Amino acid sequence: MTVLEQPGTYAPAPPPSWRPRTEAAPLLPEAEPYRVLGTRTAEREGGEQTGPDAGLLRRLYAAVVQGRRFNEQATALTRQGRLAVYPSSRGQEACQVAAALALRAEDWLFPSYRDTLAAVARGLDPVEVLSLLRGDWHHGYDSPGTRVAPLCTPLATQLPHAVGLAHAARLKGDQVAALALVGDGGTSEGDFHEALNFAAVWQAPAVFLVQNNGFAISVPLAKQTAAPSLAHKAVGYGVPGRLVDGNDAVAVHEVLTEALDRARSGGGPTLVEAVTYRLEAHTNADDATRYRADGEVEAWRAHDPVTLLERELRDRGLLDEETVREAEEAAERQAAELRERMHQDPQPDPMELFAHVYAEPTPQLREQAAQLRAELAAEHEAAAAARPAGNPAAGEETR
Amino acid sequence: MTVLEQPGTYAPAPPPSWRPRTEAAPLLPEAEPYRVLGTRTAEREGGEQTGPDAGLLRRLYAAVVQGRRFNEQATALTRQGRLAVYPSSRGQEACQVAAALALRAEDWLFPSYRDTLAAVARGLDPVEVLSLLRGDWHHGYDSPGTRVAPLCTPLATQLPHAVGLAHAARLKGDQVAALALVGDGGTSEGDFHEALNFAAVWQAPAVFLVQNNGFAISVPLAKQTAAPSLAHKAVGYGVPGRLVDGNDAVAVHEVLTEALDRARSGGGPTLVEAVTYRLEAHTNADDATRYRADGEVEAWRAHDPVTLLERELRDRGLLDEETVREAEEAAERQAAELRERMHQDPQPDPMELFAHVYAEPTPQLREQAAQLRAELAAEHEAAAAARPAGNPAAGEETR
Amino acid sequence: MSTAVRQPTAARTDRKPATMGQALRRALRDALADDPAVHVLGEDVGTLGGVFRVTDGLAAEFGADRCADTPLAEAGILGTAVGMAMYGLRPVVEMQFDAFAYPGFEQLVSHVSRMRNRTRGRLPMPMTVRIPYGGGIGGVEHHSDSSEAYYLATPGLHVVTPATVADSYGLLRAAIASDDPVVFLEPKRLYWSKADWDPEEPDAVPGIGRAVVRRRGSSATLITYGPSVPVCLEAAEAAREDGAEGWDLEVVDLRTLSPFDEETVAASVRRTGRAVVVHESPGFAGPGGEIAARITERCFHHLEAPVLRVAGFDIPYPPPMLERHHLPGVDRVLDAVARLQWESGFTSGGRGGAEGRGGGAL
Amino acid sequence: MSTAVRQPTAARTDRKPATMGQALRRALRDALADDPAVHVLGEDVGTLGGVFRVTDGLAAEFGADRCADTPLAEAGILGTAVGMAMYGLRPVVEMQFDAFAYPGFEQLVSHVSRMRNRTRGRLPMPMTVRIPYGGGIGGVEHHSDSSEAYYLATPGLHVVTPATVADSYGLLRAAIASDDPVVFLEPKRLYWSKADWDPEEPDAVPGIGRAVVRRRGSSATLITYGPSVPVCLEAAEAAREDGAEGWDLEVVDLRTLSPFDEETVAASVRRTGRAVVVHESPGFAGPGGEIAARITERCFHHLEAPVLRVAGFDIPYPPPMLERHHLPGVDRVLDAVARLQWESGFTSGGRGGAEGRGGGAL
Ligand SMILES: Cc1ncc(C[n+]2csc(CCOP(=O)(O)OP(=O)(O)O)c2C)c(N)n1
Ligand SMILES: Cc1ncc(C[n+]2csc(CCOP(=O)(O)OP(=O)(O)O)c2C)c(N)n1
Ligand SMILES: [Mg+2]
Ligand SMILES: [Mg+2]
Repeated sequence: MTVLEQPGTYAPAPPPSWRPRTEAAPLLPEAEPYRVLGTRTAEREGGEQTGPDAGLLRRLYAAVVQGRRFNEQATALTRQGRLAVYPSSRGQEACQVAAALALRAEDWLFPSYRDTLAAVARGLDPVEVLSLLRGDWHHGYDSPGTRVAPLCTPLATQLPHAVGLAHAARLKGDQVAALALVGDGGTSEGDFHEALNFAAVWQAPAVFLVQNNGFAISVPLAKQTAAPSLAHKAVGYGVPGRLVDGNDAVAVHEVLTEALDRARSGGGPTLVEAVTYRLEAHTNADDATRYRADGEVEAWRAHDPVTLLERELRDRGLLDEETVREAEEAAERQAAELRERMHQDPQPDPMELFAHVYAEPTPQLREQAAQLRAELAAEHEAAAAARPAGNPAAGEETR
Repeated sequence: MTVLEQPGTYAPAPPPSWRPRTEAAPLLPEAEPYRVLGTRTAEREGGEQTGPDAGLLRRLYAAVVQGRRFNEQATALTRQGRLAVYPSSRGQEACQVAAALALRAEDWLFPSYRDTLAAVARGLDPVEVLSLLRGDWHHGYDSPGTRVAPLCTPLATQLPHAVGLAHAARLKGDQVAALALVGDGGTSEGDFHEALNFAAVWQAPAVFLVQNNGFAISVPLAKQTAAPSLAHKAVGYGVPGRLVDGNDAVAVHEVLTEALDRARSGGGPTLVEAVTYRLEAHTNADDATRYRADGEVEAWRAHDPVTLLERELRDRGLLDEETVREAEEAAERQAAELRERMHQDPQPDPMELFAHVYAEPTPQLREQAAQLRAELAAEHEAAAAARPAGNPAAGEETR
Repeated sequence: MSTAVRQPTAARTDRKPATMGQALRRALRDALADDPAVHVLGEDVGTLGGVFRVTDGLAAEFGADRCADTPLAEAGILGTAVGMAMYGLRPVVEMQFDAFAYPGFEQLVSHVSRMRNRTRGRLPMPMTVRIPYGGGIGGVEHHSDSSEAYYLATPGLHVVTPATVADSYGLLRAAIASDDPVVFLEPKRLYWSKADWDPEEPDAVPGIGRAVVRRRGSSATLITYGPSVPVCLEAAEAAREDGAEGWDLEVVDLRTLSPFDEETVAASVRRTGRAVVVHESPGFAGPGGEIAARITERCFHHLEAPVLRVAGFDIPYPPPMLERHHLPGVDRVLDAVARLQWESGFTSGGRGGAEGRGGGAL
Repeated sequence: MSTAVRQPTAARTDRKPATMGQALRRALRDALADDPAVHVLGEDVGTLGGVFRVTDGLAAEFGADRCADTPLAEAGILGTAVGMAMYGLRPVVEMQFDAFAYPGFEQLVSHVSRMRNRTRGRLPMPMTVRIPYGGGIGGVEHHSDSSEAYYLATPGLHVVTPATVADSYGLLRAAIASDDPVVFLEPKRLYWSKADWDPEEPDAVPGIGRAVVRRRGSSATLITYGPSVPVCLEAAEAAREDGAEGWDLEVVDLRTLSPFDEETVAASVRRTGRAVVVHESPGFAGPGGEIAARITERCFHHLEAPVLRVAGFDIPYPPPMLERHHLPGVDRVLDAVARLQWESGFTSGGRGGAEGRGGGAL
């Protein structure tokens, strides 16, 4: 049989089976970041009050002022040797606070190492949140209790966790959404891709917030991606993409609230890119002058998330000196309490190193624990022996 | 200082630094797969001959007929125990052949395990190409000599290789493009994402051809992605996406040629999705009836890549019985030669196991090689001793 | 080389021949039936029933949500399974082949193995990661890796590998029931090995962390696991039958590589005074190093000879036509046993065993 | 615990104090200058000069193409480096921290390590993968892993780790010059260790695959590498000074973990008759198991006691405030030395050393 004699009718186009696909247009993000603050002022001048809810504005304002102060205090704690390291979110407070406030109690948050503030704004104990960065343990708060996953340092690895949790909640019939935070650099990791794709295929109630702060340590966005925007990555997963001004707390809050609502009601995941800027260095250990010009930083200072909110409140006649003072005092109180508590030396128990590796320590771990216990006892004895100055060779103090 | 007193002017929009970005529109693929065969016939009827070049059509036709025969022969070799396994590309011959023919001599091809035919169509020795699947070694041909990378089994891992090679060629100032092949399933892997992103950021002369054959083993496309098309993934990398009818050899050839030309001339990478169908099971070891209906397969048979080409040639008056016979005879000759050569038992040398692990075997490997050499010598002696029937206990033959 | 494992002989009448694959499938089925928190996920595990058919029929019985085909991405599978476990589910994931678990390595090492520890027990990871492993089935490149060394070197994981039909069921149930993550290594070439077994009343077997003496012997101990268990049993039979020396070899099936059952192994070696560790995985920095070192520490003064190792060569897994030269077989095991310094006093020059270059004796 | 490595004392006048970091940087610089095929790539290696500043100034001197900031994706970095090597370049990639090499594990294991072998030598992989590793610098979670066990268990890779300033330069040059892939492990906490060293005339050092005796001794051998070398040297001094027993300890710096220099190590152990392997990496299935097993095979009849191991505990790396309890320090090393059965005859009950439970003696 030659090919000419092959049976079957001739189909000019591939059979319809190839295309279980959606329309691209509704997935495309806006061309310019979505904004609320500032932009609607003009609108409102001519007519009725259509701006954001005053209560929400006040809540965001108080949280952003506290957040700014928290960042300052935490950075100060690194200088005092009270934190091993601190990656400040100064300049990104609007994203952090809006993320926390957009969540319902039953939702989960999946933060990265830079998102301490989001956890604090959610109401977690700041000292517990700082455990990882203080160095007394890897993680300090009760994750299932607070519905905040551990701060995650391996980039983008928390994203599939959020998807799995959201998927599990959906399977159980719970109305729970998971909000996962990731940086612009993190979007380049394979895990970002796999998480977005799983979420899309499973229609998991997961929302991804990319805080595009312009840099991955020293690497600027232009060396990270050639995409029109990071929100455009959504198209490749069949997921709606949103582009939002990350320094506009109200805009971020609105976009996230909408996405989380859709997620909870079975509408599937959303990818949100918040355009923002890291005003400080990557961490206190980094030297940002090596890779960026002061001018750029100054330009972004003029678009400060705290100022933006404040101005809106002012323009709306919602901000008097009293409100400002209250917000600042609350921030100061939180900072003072943090400072004080962080100046108490934590006493992590070395024996805990063996306690949580498995549900039950293995025989090997029991042996190793016994070894450490004996060493600690010997250390203790040596220190005790040194104290009464009885043994001149044993301790520094008696020399 | 309260936030109200913060210095700096108020900027309603983020500073321009946030946006080193391109337009999305030119990146979007076509809404329907691009087609040449069939569609232009009507056009041509009314006027001048604008269809594809007759010489190209004939070359593609001959190659596709050979390719079909090659697939049949290789599958037959699995039944005869001459191949460990064979993942047939029956139904995808247009993609394979067009990929090979679109390349210039200096370009590189990065095939997956399913792309033996692309390598053969590029002119490589079929027996060498089948080495991996025959099982005599992991890889059988001279990669630098043929500019075809090894057939790759870990999914999508060959894609960053293609990007790195293309990038290196560009750095050296060579006009070389790399064409990487991957399946629909492979697009879900993190390596797909990382490769596309690196290629885009580096503007590497790499072209990615996704052969969307509808399935990753048993998993249909709808469980693999929710994207409008796999070509739409291009948008998230800032890379042009093309959607093409993968059973239309001319269309695939045209799209790839254009993409490779742009790549070589510094225009950066392209992502091409070719919509096609795997007419046989995943491999000879798979049972496709477990996960798909005959009806679907039949529908695709009506859109067979060989038939499509043949019909075009016929319509254009380029196909007579002579041409058909020539193509079929050439295919038959190749198949017969393959059959014959594959029926010779290869004699891989066990000692080669130690030869290529490092440039120089380590002392440990030398020891292990000595051990195997001694064992082989002992085996050989035992066999020799058994042959003269002198030792009834030593060999099967004498029992 | 035989791939059949000696099974305890049948006693009751309702025991019929079953394969390891069938016992594994039954374990998954029973776990899904007994605990609604159990979810199976992986590539092709649903409609197809897995490329080794271990999940065959589960999606049909329990629905696509309980036995789910995922997109093709191993880090995604392990990573989403982490999230599912955080929400209280008990995921059982399948990696399609040994080498195809590597893309998920970061999730396994940086999260699965550490989540309990970093959260002080608040987020345990009751996850089972099933990985078909090892060679001997004619698989092409990347389809026959013995990757256990990677998992052993990762604190926080349990590493379990059955060698018998009864253990396949019992250990997989134990793995799924475990509140800690278990890398469950399934010896590919034993999937079709058979034993009489009653799916309605599966044999009780020792739990995770327990080794078992599969054959009693007095001359030397063969310490092994997974695909090499049948090889060692065969070697022991051969030593008994053919051996001029008439060695009576003890065979210990480790069953769990981590945590390692020192007591059972050390007790055997103290009795026999000689030991050979046998596995397919490359020798260098493979499980045998740990086992030999540990047993030597514990039994030094009982040893008549150094603990020797028979392992895969230190090479990438060979192509199908050459794999038989790589896999530890009966002859290689017996060669090693022969090098266990049976003559009283020390004999120098043995190949690969005790020192062969320079230096004096005792 | 000291982090300074004893260096050969200066002889010429142009030797000035240099850090390990500086020597590594100089090695990269000289390699880039000598061979246009050498390309450095990784996260933050360009403008910033790397988070440990090892690549500082290279982009400025050689251009962004020779020392390139990549997008943030480790599999992408390793995978594109494979392609670059296929085209004849000699990539030197930096993984930012030990645990952040894991996302690239599949590329490393399935391709980098096997490409030469699968192509019968036609596609060698002359690639250097620099990985800062180990703890002791107060790094938070995932920043202090000792991941060498994973690389050792991967045939086709060389694994090299310097402990001195001179070796840092010499071994990194050798790694880059090697036609095989080298995982080059840089002990983080030694980056700032100093020695007199002349960048214009760097000391010649033995090549890859060669261990070196850093301190001669007769009582026992400490076998170690990387960050534990200074610890062992300090322990040896302490044993000499304080030890009632007056142990004179020999210290072997392995320098290369794969391939392992059996000859140097075995020669030392045969001389001393006792040995302790010291490393930070968790003990279970860590490098020490292989080393102890191998040395025991080779030197069994020279050993007065089993080869002991001092290693990190079998736990995920601890948080900064607890890491000192995990890291093998001088006391723990000396404790192990004390357990090397110095009394003639066997003493039972030693902690963690020779058997402590049940069983009789010799
Ligand atoms: C897998 C992985 N690779 C590398 C690192 C080291 N690292 C820590 S933060 C960082 C940059 C992250 O940039 P981005 O995602 O933009 O987040 P940002 O720090 O700006 O918030 C890098 C490379 C890491 N933590 N994890
Ligand atoms: C990393 C990895 N995971 C899993 C597999 C097993 N596997 C081989 S082929 C295949 C399906 C691939 O589907 P697709 O990419 O669509 O290519 P096709 O086989 O259809 O050509 C799978 C899962 C693999 N080879 N590599
Ligand atoms: Mg960033
Ligand atoms: Mg496919």
